[in-house]
This record gives sequence, C-alpha cells and structure tokens, in this order.
Amino acid sequence: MLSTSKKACTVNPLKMSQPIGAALAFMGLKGAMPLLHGSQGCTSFGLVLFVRHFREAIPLQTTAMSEVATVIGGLENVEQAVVNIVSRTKPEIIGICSTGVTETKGDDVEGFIRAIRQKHPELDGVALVSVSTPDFKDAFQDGWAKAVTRMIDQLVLPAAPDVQRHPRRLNVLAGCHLTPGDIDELRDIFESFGLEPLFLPDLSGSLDGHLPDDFTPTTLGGIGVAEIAGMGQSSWILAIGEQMRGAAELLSEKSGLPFTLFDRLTGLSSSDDLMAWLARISGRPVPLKFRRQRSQLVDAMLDGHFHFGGKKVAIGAEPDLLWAVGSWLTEMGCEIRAAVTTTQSARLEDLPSGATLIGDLEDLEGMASDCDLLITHSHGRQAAERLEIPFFRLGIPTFDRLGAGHQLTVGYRGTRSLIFDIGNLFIAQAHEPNPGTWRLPEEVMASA
Amino acid sequence: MLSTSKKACTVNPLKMSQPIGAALAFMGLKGAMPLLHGSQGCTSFGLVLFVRHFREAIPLQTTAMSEVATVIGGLENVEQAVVNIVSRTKPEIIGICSTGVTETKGDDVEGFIRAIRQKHPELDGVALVSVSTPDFKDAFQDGWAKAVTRMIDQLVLPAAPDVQRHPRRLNVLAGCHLTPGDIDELRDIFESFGLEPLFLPDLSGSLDGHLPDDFTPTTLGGIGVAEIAGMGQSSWILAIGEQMRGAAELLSEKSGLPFTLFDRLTGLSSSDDLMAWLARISGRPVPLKFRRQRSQLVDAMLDGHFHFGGKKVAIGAEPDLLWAVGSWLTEMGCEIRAAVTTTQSARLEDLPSGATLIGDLEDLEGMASDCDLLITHSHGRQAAERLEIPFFRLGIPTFDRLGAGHQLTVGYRGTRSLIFDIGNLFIAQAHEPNPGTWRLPEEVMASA
Amino acid sequence: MSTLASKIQEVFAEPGCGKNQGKSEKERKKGCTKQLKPGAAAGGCAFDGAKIALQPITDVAHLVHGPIACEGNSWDNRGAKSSGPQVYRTGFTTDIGEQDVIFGGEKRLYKSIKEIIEKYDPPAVFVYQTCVPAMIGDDIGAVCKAASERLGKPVIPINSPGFVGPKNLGNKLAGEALLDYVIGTEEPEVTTPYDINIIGEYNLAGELWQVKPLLDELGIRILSCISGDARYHEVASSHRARAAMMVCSKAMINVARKMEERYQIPFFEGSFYGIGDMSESLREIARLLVERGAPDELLGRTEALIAREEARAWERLAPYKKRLGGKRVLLITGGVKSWSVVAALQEVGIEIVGTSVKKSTKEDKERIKELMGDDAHMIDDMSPREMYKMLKEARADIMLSGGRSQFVALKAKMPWLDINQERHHAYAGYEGMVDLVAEIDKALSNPIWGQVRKAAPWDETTWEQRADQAIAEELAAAERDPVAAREKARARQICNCKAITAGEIEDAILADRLIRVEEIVERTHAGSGCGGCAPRIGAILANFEAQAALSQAVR
Amino acid sequence: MSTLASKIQEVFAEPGCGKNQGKSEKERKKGCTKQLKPGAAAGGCAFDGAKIALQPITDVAHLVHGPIACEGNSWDNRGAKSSGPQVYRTGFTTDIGEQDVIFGGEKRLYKSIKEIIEKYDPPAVFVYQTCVPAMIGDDIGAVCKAASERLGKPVIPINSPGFVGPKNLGNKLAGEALLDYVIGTEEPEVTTPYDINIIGEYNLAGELWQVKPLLDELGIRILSCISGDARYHEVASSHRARAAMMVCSKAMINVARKMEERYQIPFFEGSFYGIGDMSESLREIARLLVERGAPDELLGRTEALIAREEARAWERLAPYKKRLGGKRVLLITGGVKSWSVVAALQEVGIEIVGTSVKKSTKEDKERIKELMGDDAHMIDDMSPREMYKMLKEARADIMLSGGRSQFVALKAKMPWLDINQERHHAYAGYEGMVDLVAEIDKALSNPIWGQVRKAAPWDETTWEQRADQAIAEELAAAERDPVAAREKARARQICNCKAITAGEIEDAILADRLIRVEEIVERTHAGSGCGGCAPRIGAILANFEAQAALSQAVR
Repeated sequence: MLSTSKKACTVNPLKMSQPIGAALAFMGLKGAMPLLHGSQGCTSFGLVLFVRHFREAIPLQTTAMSEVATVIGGLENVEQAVVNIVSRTKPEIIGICSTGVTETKGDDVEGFIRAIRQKHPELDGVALVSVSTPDFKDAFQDGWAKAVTRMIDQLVLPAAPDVQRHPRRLNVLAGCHLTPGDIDELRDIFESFGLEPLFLPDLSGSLDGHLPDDFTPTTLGGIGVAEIAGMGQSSWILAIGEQMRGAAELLSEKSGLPFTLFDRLTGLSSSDDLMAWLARISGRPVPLKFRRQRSQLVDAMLDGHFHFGGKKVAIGAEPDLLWAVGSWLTEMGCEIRAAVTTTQSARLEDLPSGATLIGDLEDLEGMASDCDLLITHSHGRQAAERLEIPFFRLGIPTFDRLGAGHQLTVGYRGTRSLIFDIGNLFIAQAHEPNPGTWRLPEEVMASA
Repeated sequence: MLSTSKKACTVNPLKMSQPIGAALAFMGLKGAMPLLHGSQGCTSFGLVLFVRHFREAIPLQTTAMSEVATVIGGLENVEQAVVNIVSRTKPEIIGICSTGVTETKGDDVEGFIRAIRQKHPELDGVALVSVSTPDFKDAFQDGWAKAVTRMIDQLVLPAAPDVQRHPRRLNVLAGCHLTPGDIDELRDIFESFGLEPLFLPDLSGSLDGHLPDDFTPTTLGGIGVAEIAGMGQSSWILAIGEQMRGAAELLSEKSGLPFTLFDRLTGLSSSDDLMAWLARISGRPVPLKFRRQRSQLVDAMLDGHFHFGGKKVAIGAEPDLLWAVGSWLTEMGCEIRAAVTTTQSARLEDLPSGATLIGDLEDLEGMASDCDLLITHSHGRQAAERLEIPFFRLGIPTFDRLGAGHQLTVGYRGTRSLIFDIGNLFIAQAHEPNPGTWRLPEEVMASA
Repeated sequence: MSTLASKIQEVFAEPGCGKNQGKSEKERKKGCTKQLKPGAAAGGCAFDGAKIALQPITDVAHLVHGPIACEGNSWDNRGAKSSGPQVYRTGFTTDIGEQDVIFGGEKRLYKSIKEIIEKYDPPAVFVYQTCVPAMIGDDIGAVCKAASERLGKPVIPINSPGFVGPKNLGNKLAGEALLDYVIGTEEPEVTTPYDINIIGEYNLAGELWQVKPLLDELGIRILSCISGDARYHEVASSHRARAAMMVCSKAMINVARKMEERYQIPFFEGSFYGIGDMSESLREIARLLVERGAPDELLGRTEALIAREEARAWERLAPYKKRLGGKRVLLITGGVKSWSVVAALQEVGIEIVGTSVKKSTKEDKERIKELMGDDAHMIDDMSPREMYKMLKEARADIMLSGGRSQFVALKAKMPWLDINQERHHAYAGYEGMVDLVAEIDKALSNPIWGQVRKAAPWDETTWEQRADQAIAEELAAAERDPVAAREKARARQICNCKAITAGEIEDAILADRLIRVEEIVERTHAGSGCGGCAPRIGAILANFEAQAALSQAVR
Repeated sequence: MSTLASKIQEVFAEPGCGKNQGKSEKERKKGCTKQLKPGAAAGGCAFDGAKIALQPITDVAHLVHGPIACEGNSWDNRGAKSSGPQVYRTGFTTDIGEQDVIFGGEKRLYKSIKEIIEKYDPPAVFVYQTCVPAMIGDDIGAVCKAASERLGKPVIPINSPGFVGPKNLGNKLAGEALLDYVIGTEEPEVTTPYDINIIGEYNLAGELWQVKPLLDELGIRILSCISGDARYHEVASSHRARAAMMVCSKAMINVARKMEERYQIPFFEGSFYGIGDMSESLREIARLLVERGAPDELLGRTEALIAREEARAWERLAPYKKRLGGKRVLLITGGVKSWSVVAALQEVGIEIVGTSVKKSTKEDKERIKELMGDDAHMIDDMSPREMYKMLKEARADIMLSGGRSQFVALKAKMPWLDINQERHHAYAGYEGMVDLVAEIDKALSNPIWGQVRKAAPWDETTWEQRADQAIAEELAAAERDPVAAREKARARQICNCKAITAGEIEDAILADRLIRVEEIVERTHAGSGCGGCAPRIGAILANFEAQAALSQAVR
C-alpha cells in the first residue's frame, strides 16, 4: 500500500524537482539545449546536481527570470534566451521546461513559442519543444515522462496508412531509472538480436562519460530530431518503466503500432521475459552469450542467496527504480522493511514492503533502525552513518562515488553485478560472534 | 629491484604451491581431471581452496600416497588412480602433477605412464600429461606455466611444412593472472575483430560460475584435447603474461609461427597496444564499441586521477598479476610503497616500487604501515584490519567475497572498472578534517 | 619401530573406542581408518586433522614444518573463534625449499622457532611435522627439545605427517602430543569443585559461547576446553579438572581416557547438538561433579535450568511448526556430529529422510548415519540426474551436509544448509537449535528456488523435466523388456575397488538373507576397499526392503 | 516599497563598498550586480547566496520555504565543516504543493517550524524565502514572528528569494537578516580583551581550523565566526567582540560595517590565503585588539609567531622549488578569493599566466583578476579548440579554477585544481599554502597526462595535433590573403548581447587609445550586457599590447 507522509515539513528530501527531470530527458537528444524557464537559481542547482552526478560538463540554460520579469510575464526572456542559445550554440532542439515561478504566474509558453517563431524566421530549423513542469507538483520522474511525451507529440511524424516500416527498427522509450550504462547494455542486447534500437531519450551517447573528439556547448550523442521524427516508421515499441506508459500510448497512436511495456528489467524472470520477447519479435534464437549470462546469473543467485535471505532492507528511490530494485530484492529473499518514493505510481501498490510511503529520507531513516542495508541516493549517507548500517548508493544524485553513470541494474549481467555488489556489502557487514553474543537475557536470568 | 626475504620462517604466506597451479591449468581443458601425485592432503587443501574461490564443484583427484607407498614408489598408486578415474569419470585427459612427497622420493612419472599404457590398452583414448611440480620449489604461477608448456609439448601436433593454416585462428596462451571473466572479455574482444581465439588454458568455460545443463565429474567447458592438437595450424600466437614466454617459445617452435607476448593488458597504453595489434593482424578497423570504451576509460582516468594521485599502495600478488596491476597503479599516479610476490620474474625488475620482495604477508604488512591501500588476496584481511587501511581483494584465493571469478582487470572496460572500484575505496577512506587536523606540532609550540 | 609408528599403533589400539573392543588383534593393527583409494579419495590428511584439533588454542604459534603447500594452500580458513588472542590465525611455516630437502630442514626449523618467539612471544610454539621433512628424516622432536631448552619456551612437536592416514587419525595424534608434552605441565591459579574440561570442542562459529552462559549460570567453570578458544596455560593445567565431557564423536577419545587414567578425571561422552542431548550433557556434567565432591544442590539447579531453557527453546521453535510442518530434510552427514538434532527437527514438524529411502524409520536413520561415512563424499560421485532422482525419491525440500557437497546440491537447485566446520552459523545448545531451525526456514522460504528451477525461455523444458522423461523412458524400456533391463541393472558396477556388480550383491542378499551393509561387505568384499560405495550398497538393500514391503502389501 | 525592495536598495547603496563610492546615485540604484542574460547566464541565485552565507551556522535548522527544487535539488552539497552539531546538514523544506500555491503556504510554514522544534530542538530556526511563496505573497516575516512568540525560539526570516538577483546579493541579504534578528540578541558568558569576530569565513574544507591554532597560541579568541563552524549563540552575542576581520572579498561588508557602526567594533579587510596575507591578517588582528585595549605585548608575540610560521612554511615549500620551477599556472578565478597566493606560488618558481597573455606582468595579473568576473564562466563558452589554443598560448601546465569549468578543463586533458567552494582540500593559512603547492605538484606530476594525451591507436593524430594544424592553416590562409583573414577576424562577434564585433572594438581601441576593458565597455557597450565577453575583450586588448611590444622590438 502506497501512502503519503503526513508531515508539514519535508526533512532530508529524497525528491528532486520535475523540471530538471524534464531537462535530463532533453539531454538524451542530440544537439539539444535544455532551457529552464525560471529564475537562474533553478538552473544553477540542476546544473550542479548533474555535473556532480555524471562528472560531465552539462548543457543547461535559463531564461533568467528576474522578479520584475515574473510579474510582467516571461515572453521577452524566453525570446532572448532562445535567440541567444541559437546564436551561440547552434542547437538542433531547445527543450523549454517551465518552473514554479513561471507556472505560478501562468506563462503561456506555447503562445510565446508561436510569437517567437513569427518574429524570428531564422529559428525555423531549430525544434522548440516546451513542457509544463511546475516544481510544486510531482517529481523528477514525472518531469522526465512528461518531456518524453511532449517530444513524441511535437516531433514524431504520424505514420501514413501505407507507411513503409523499417523491418528491424525498434523504438525504445527509456525511463529515467536507466543509467547511460544500462542503455549501452540494452543496445548491445537488442543489436545482438539483429534489431536496430532507437532509444528515446538516449543518455548513453551523451552522458556515459566518454570523451568527445570535440566539444559542443549542446549535448553530443543522443537521438537526433530527425530520428525521432521517423519513429513512426519503426516496427515495434518497447517501453521500459511504468513512467513510460503515457508516452508509449501516444507513440502507439501516432505510429499505429502496439507497444510492449516492461515495468522492470532487473532480475532473472524480467530478463527472461525480455529475451523471450526479443526472440519472438526478431525471429532469432537467443544468442549464446545470453545463455551463458543467464546461467552465470542463476549461479550468482545460488551463491548469493545465503547472504540475501532474511535481510531487512530500507530503500528510497523514484518509483520505477524502487519497483525494479525493490522487487528484485524480495525475489532474492530480502524483506523490504521500508520503502520511500517521491511520487504516485500505480505499480508500487504491488511492492511487497512493510511500508511504502511517498515521503523523505527522515521517514526512511525512522523506519530503517533495525535494517541490514540502506539503499538510496548519495543523500542517504548521513542516515546510514547514524544508523550504522551498510549503504548502497542508487539513483541520482550519486555525487560521492565514481562511476554512477555506469551502474548497471538491467539484464542478466546487470542483475549479476547487483548480487555481487550488494551481497559483498552484506558479507562485509557480517558480525563476528563473541562470548557475549548468546548471553542469556536479563529477565531470564532474573526469573531463575 | 627484486630481492628475497631473508627470514627462516614464512609468516602469513602469500604463496601457494605449484602443483595446484598446474592443476588449475588442467581445469581449463575440457573433460579433464587433474590428479595430484601425492598424499591425500595435498589434494584436499587444493580442492577446498578452489571451491571457496570459484564457488564451484572442483574436479581434482589424488594418488593418495601413503607412507609406505612413498617409500616403495608410486607406480601402483598412479596406475590405480588413472584406471579408477577413467572408469568412473571418462575424461579426455588426466593431468598428473607431482608434489613434494613424490619428488622427494624421485618418482619417474613419465616412466610410470609408459608402463601403465603398456598394461592398459583401454586407456589409449585418454591423454595423460604429467608435469613435475615439487611443492618445495617455485610457486603457483610456475606450476601453471609448466603445465601449459607440458600440454604444448605433449599434445600439440607439429605443423607440417605445407600446413594449411586457419586464416582467422589465434592461439592465446593465457597466464593464471587472468580470471574466467578476463578470458570472457578477451574472447569478446578478439571475436569483434573477426578472429577465432583458442585459449590455452580456458577457464572461462569451466570456472566462470555458469550452471551446466548436466554435471560431469570432470571439467566442463575449456579447450578440448583435439583443439590443442590443432593449435599448430593457427595463424597467430598471443601470449599474455611473462609467465607464458616459455610456453609461447615452444608453441612457436612446434607451429612455425612467431609469437607476440603482452606482459599485461591492464591500463590504457597496454590496451591500446592490444587494439593496434589486433587491428593489424586481423586487417580490420577497431570496432566502434572499443573506441567508445577507450574514451570512457580516458574519462574515468581523468575523473579518477584526483583520488589516485600520491596514494601509497602496498600490493602482494603473484608476479604477472603484480606487474599488471602494480604498473597500472603507478600510471594512475599511485606510489607503490611495497610490493611482495611469490617467485622470480624478470619483468618485476622494472616495477617502480619502493621495495619489491619475494616474501610473505608479514613482510608486506611491515612495509605498509603508512599506506592508503592494501591489495592482495583474501588472506590480507587480517593485515588490513590491523593496519586500519582499506583493502582491495585481488588474486586467488578470494574466499570471503562473491564474484572473484568475474573480476576484470583487462582491456579498456576492465581498467575502467578497476578505477571505479579502487577509486571509490579511496574516496570512502577520505578523512574528514576536524579542529585538531592542523594542530601545531608539539616541538614547534615548545620552541615558541 | 619408530616413535611415530608405535604412536599410531597405540592410537589404533585405543581401548576407549567401542569398536576396537570387538576387533581381533590383527584387525586392530590394521587400524580403524579405511584404506584410501587412488583416484577416488577425498578428505583431509593426518596433518590436517592434527591442525584442526589444536589450532583452536588461540595464544599458541602454530608452525608448520614443510613445503608451502601444507600451510600456504590452507591457512586461516577455519571457523574456530577466539575471545582474545589472534596469534593462532597467523600462518607460520618453514616453507622449505630444495636446499632444505637436500641438506635437511632442521636448521631452518630451529631458526623459525627462534624468529617466532622473538617477534610474537607466544606462550608456546606447536610444530607440525609434514610428509616431506618426515621423508628426509628431520627429527622435529629433537629440534623442539633443543629449542625449548635454549629459548626457554615450551616447543611442542606434533608428529602427524599427512601420509600416515586421514584426518581422524590426525585428531588423535594431536591429542597424544598434548598428553605427552602439555597437559599436566602447569598448575591452575585456583581450583574449584566445579572445574570441568570439555574435550573435542573447537568453538566453531563460536558454538562454545552458546553453551558457556549456561555453565556460567550454574557456576561451573570450564577449566580447559580442548581446544576451542583455549589458552596454552589452560590446557597445560587441565589435569586439575574434576570431570570432563568428551564431545564431537570420538575424535579425542584418547585424551579423555588417558586423562582419566593418569589424573582420575572421569568423563562422559556427550553432545551439545539438539535439545535433548544438550540437557543430557548438562545433567551428566552436574552428576560427575557431584560425584567428585561438588555440593548436591547443583543437581537441582541444573534441572531447573534445563526445564527453563527447554521450555524457552520449544516456545521459540513453536512458530516454525506451521511454516515447516511436513517439510522433509535430507541429512547427509557422517559420524562427525551427533545428530540428535533430529528429534528437535521432528518436533517442529520436519521429517528427516535418508538417501533414496522413501519412508524412513528411526532404525533407517541410524543405518543411514552409519552408511554415509566420513564427509559423505558419495554426493560428489553422483551425476545430477542421479542426485535429482535421489532428491525426488526422498521428496526432500532441503539438504543438510558438509561444505564439499554444497555446489553439487546448489547446482541441482536444492536448498542447502552448511553443517560442516566452515559454516558461519552456530548450532550448539538451545540457542543453536533455534538458530538451526530458523536457518532451515530461511533457506526453504527463499524465493529464489522457484525462479532458478524455471526453464530458460529458450528451453521448452527444464532439465528436471528432461530427467523425469529419461527416467520414465528407462522404466518404460524396463517394462517392455524386463529381462534386458534387469540384466543392465545387475551389470552396473557398484564397488569399483573390488569390481563387484549390483547383481552379485543382490544375489548375496537373496542367498544369505543379509539385512545389514556390514554383512554384505563381509560376504561380497564390495565396500572393503575405499568404502565409498557403502551408500550404494545401502540403497540396494533399501530397495529390497521396499520391494518386500510392497509384495506384502500386494499379497 | 516593500521591505525586501528597500533592503535590496540599502545593500546596493552599501557605503562600505569602495566601488559604490565612485558611482552616481543612479548607478548605485542599478545595483552592483550585473544584469543576467537569458540563455547565457550561469551562477546561483540570491537564495543560494543567502544559504551559502548562513548554513555554516551548525546548530541551526535551516528551513527552505518553497517548492522542492530549492532544497531538494541542492541540499547537503557544501563543504562547510562542523566541529560538533550536524543539524545544519539536515535538509528542511516546506516542499510546497499546488494547494499551497493556490491557498498560500503560510500555514504549512508555521507547522513545519513547529515540527522542527519538536523533533530537533535547535537553538533557532532560519527560514529562507524563495520565489514562489514570494510571488503568492507568503509573509515569512509575520510567520516567523508568530512562531517565535508561540514556540519560544528565535525563528529568523531570511528574505532573499532567488529572482531578486545573484548569489552575492544573497550573501548580503543574509547578512542583513543577521543584523536585524540575531546579532546583539544574546550575551556571551565571558568576554576577554582578545575577542574577535571573523566575518565571511565559511570553514570550507575546514579552513578555519588551519588558522585557529595560530590564534589559539596567541590567546586570541574567535568570539564568533560568521558563519563557519558557528553556533547560534556565538553569532547572537558577537556584538561584544573587540575587533573583526572581514574575509572573502566583500560578501559580507554590510555586516562588518554595520557592526562597526552599531557596536563600535573596528574591522579590517584581510585574507587567509597566501603567506603574506596571512601574516598581514594576524598583524592587523593584533593591532586592532591592542588599539581596543589588549596589552601591547600581543604585538611582539604576534610578530614572533609570524616569523616562526613563515620560516616553517618557506622551509616546507623549498623542496617544491626544483620540481615546480618554471611551471606555469593559469589562474581562472573571480573576485571571490583574494589571490595573494600568487606571491607564494611564484616563490616556489611557479609562473602565473593569464588567459592568452603570453608573458604576464604583475599589472597584467591585476587586470586578469578583474577580467575574469564571477565564476569565470567564459570557459564554458569556449570550444575545445579555443581552449586548447588559449592554454597553448599561455603555455600553461595547470589550471586553477572553480568547479564549473572542471570538466571542460579535464576534457581538454589539462591538469586542474579545484579552488571553489566544493573543493576537498583546505588552502588557508601557512598550512594551506603548503598544501596548495603540494596539490599542484601532485596534479602536475600525475603520470596520466602523458597517457590521456596520446592518440588512440586508430587515430594517426591526436585532436591536439589536428587543432595545431587547423590553427596553422588559418595562419597560412591569413598570410596568403591577409585582408580576407583580417576581415574574418574582425567580423567575429565578441559581445553577443549587444552584437558588437571584434572589428568594432579594435577600431575603438585604436581611435581612442583605450587601455582598460572598462573604457572599451563604456565606449562600445560591448560587455554591458551579461558581461560574459569581458575576457574576450581583454584578450583583444592584450593582443594589441603584444603587437605594440612586438613592433617596438622590431623597430
């Protein structure tokens, strides 16, 4: 059961705001510049957050709304921002995400865009996609989902009835719980079946920590606007994460294709389901390497289950990440003592957990006192220290460890590495017995 | 400079014995049963060691020499053992490794084999390869190297002058510092260049922790005897690790092929060299995925170097593993304060280290007092606890963590994951300053 | 006859061992250890056994005189816990090289002892002989004596090189070393009427600490545990105990018996495993102490504590009844542990089943225990299909066994619990029994089993299904041509050492109406080699019984 | 005019600020913060600035009233250290939702304050206003007043919503809140003639603790640091200090000046960075204290300590001379830090070079400092080729800058050292200077640079080589057709805000013999927008100078 924290004050937030979720989605597009329509602080905080997590230069701009501008409305600021961005960085697309400030005033960004287009024909080659993401509603994951839905709405060309479909092309709508490393892994899996995946968004090209030959002030890598436009001509739609349902429905409608949604790709059975689905749509047998990977995963489950069985875990994450990792942990024999998330998700009703709460890290800490492991993003470090329990970092932001962008949670290999990483935390934590370990309880002694 | 510990007593051994090194090499062959010619304890200790490291059932047998048998000689025991193994497990090959007991007596195992072959024509289909590996000489790595050399000597058919070579077949002589995961990774790399690698030995098929469809009491996976026989018809020889030089020279002689030896495959430049070599011999360009991996590695080096620079490391490992990881650490800016190894290796003369010693973990602990990291196999755990410094487990045996067989140290990806794993240990270790951190030294205060 | 050889003979002739009493002198000389079979043997050597028995003495430096294999391949991998000193976990070895083999290793040994004493200053050094120095004639007794004199510390030779026999022989030789060099050499600071020795308990996973709080409460002092969490001084002054308990089968029967002989310390054989045995052991300790002069009231207090702790244990076990009722445990273990746990497991509704015995009676279980032999390595020999069939026929839900068979069990996707000396959980006393049941519950209820047994999406069937099919086909073939099937089955070689087939054994059973494995061994010589086929012989026997029962039922 | 607006005007008019003194009233009203340019801005907002300034007060609960973005996206990411309480690292926010936006968030704010006091019992709660509640009219002043009265704790409103301006405005508004609500509200337990305040020091990476041991030795007490490692009570009673030091540029000039005005606490501007500045600061502190009545002998002791510590520092720096001699450091930093470190770096043989200025004199360096502006985000704008060219022309070996440009520098494979507020190393005082040099040495000597700059095996050339080639080709083209090249160069847009080309700027320089960037800005209006092009203007100017020097040399 998913309930909501009843406190007035959020303490040690788990949640991040939805405009930066939307902005990150735009970073999975090629030649993109995400633009937060709000005060400069909104952008600055988001920028620092992503820089520290991905350890990359991050393209993110602001309409730099001043107090006066918020009162009179932001048309001029949006116009200036777009014109400036285009003249300075020559993007293919600008993703305009609203914020609390501009939503409170009620800026009509779509109207602004129409006005700007009329005034600036030089912007004709640049896609402008806006998305409404007030900070005071929903969370990061919602912002990502809304941005992807808007990309489909604005950029995908509807498929003609007699459309010539690319026989091996697969549209993949990727939730924000997937790291660049996950996307890389999935691409490798899909390509092994002879499929040509188009990831929307595709962080693997832009934020996987590789070193470009040359810098651009916009994103590099990612999916191009033209590729998005052509997604109606693919042959399949795969959505990963419940958050992608709306986007998948819209893409389905525009393309005339049905869609398949995997609510998670972590764990043996989820990975099996993916393999079966890929074999079916591709008409190819499952490649040998995945057969071996599966068998290595089963072996890791057998070796690892001793250490997972009966362990009590507290986990805080955005809904789809929580669902993927939380469900998998229960499959490994852990007890989810407490789960905290950031926003509504139908899927989480089914999470087998002592308590599932839309709340904050104070809530999680309060419920985790006798747990064997805390899992959440880097902000959980203070709680883990106070609780004196092992801490596994998962999700954005992970600012105090290397390699966050390469963390794997999908497929046979990703699940195997989770077993090793988390299992080894459990092993390292095992308490050595001492002569006092089995001391008789005071009350028993007293009763004798 | 490589020196040798002068103590009479070895304390906390780093070294393992060479017969079990040889036995492990035989485990990289298909349908093999390694047989230690010695007392049952020799086998039992080796068995437990490998079982705990690989978390697999391990095929390993013993000639079960009793006190009496050691005096009269082991012919009967070897004969019985071979006959029993063949009747019970139907192996393709039995690898007979001598031990201290039987070498002290001076058993002529080659002579035994001739006698047994004469008496038991039913053994004709089974390869019997013996290797002389007294426990009181050399170490694990030497045993592995000697076994591989003997396999080549005994099993590879000399190439005829007019041999028809397999145009894409590559012989890979793999040192014992490579894990099953490393072999898997290398196979993937070689195959991406269109090459068909034959690994000798090949632990990836047998000890990579996958789950067989059916058990065999011998090894499963690994390279077959027939494949070894045909190695003379390959087109290239690649040896990995200085330990493989002798084997490579012999294979070169028998096959008429030159060989290339990579003394390590850890680090950017080593991986670059491998890629360049593969591109040259295969005539194919370096595949895109390695270009991305390289760039991800460079990025990881840039992100990680802050945490490696100036760090003092103490490392204990067998020579080729020490060379690979030690050299790479110095390339990352670490100072190898102390290095301890198990046996002679020409390569180690060049290791930039405060001290490189053939010695034990007591030696290493003594030199590691102000180090920031200890690297060695699981037996280093006691020293790391006493020193109160972080501990990175590397090498055989790793019995107190999951996933030892999958640890990667080769190629761009392996190096990247080392940067993340070790870098995060350094980060986790970083000391928080406090008001006493910069307290003035007593003698300075006194002088004022 | 060398000292070692005579020592071995002495151990073989141990009168404290019930089995020996029924043997002829010739049989006794042969020793109670089974002959090892080259190419089909497993298990540790005598050196291993000696080290297992003595290394739990925590403040002693244990120095292995031999090539690197003996210590380098095996050190720091035992679970014996210490409440203080850690020097017992330090690996000391002379790591002899070629030069030592040629010129003798005694000098290196002496120097090693000296280095150890200088650097670590332990109360004593134990020196373990191994095969190679034994072969080249290194006299560790002489070196230890010289070192002891010159360095002023007890230096104890443990003469138990690997090739003299298996682990359990090593246990006893270790005991002899204690008797000859350690016990009785020091005096305790004080003695009380409540001082006992516990012999043959190694404090694996801290199990002694599951028992000690109870003794503490009763005011009973463990003067010395030989050797779990022991200090050298405790062992050296253990001859002043009033009574002793000998645990863990007969591994150190010689120590208990000779201490009774030399120091008049009465002992009993007991076990800390299982609620009933634990209570019985407490009773016996109290009884012996009272016999030796402790006040009578100890008996009453002991009974009160037993009553309270048994009640607490059963209360804590109760919740598992519902969860574990009807679950079947396949117990694969040798004589190493006293499996009185069986009663407790049954109490929570768990059924104990034996290898391929469908419905096991108490008698069956006794037989299985005997059948399994040391380390039950028969499991190693099984093909997965055989194992699958065995598990299926036993309808077992979980297997309890030693570590060696772990990966075979796991690969068969069978829940498994470690009950050997490398286990991480402690199962002694009342606490341990509750923990054991909790662990069984945890293993059984782990949801991975359902997942790992599922077929991969590219397989239409699991291998279990394929195995079922193959078994069914075999049965069908047997029905189609019973004679051929029967011949095929009869031709299967059961005893590899003596090349005896199933048919020969069956014939012997029928001809002489044999009902015990021992009888079959005696008659057919099957199983008189390595002994590894004993379980297979047992299975044939069980099959006959089942058939007989079936015929009766049908009739 | 609202309270906030008048407060902002007051801050803009700050008479303590040297710059303001030279401004017309109109200019002053405009404020000292540059106007932000949509689509080309970077840097934090006023709320960010206020939080940076006050969060180092470690025992206070810092509550952010606003939607999740303001706290959720940013909490616990500062390096200000505490020697005790950790409550300042706890993220508190009202996380207002749509209902609050519609109906007002004051009730939630009040309840939040109440919850915090009940659960965490801090000595005070600081409430930070943000844009959305400011827009909907939440009166945090009123809520704080009510809460303070009803809950019996100081609840301090910090009225500095993000959209009123940039970070440095927020710093000053935070100072105003302290002046209005905190300072002077409590009394210290004792006072001494050696009590000082340190204003504008945040104890990043523990830097205060690099200085404090020296003050301790001199018997000087930090009555209050505003706000590094501070407690509420210390700040509240800081008005009893005898003297104050204002550090870290002018971020909190208003606090220092008003405390002088209200409480007669004299202050000086000083810096802890660099050996000379550190010594100067100690001297000034001693001088002010003696002026305020402390015994004269403090001056002598201070000089002795300075002499000793300077000698120790130089001694420790000496070994780096050989290693670092001739190395060139490119310093990219704004006015945030006082870069008196320059002298110390030069002392160990490091040369400080500026952006594309080949040989920089001290005057140049001064100019560069001015040029760079806040956070030097011009680096973000550079193409790697431009950056490569800049570094190459500067012949720099390492770049020191804020964190924002880190990844740009690293991707250009340039050693880089973090000198912004997220840095992990402390660089204050004599200790910090030695650490800084050691860190520079560590960064420079790291062997990865040679590796990462090597071409991939599939590339014949590195991109640096390709850049060289492109630059050479451009030069060659310019030589072939100097007029076209010149025109192309002149057509390059320098100021994007005002669309001013390089040609226009060059013309202005030539026409009016301009020698300072400010003059160019005034004349051409280039740089009067976002200000981001100031470095580019500077580069043009520098180029002219270099050419002039060259012509002179040739002549």
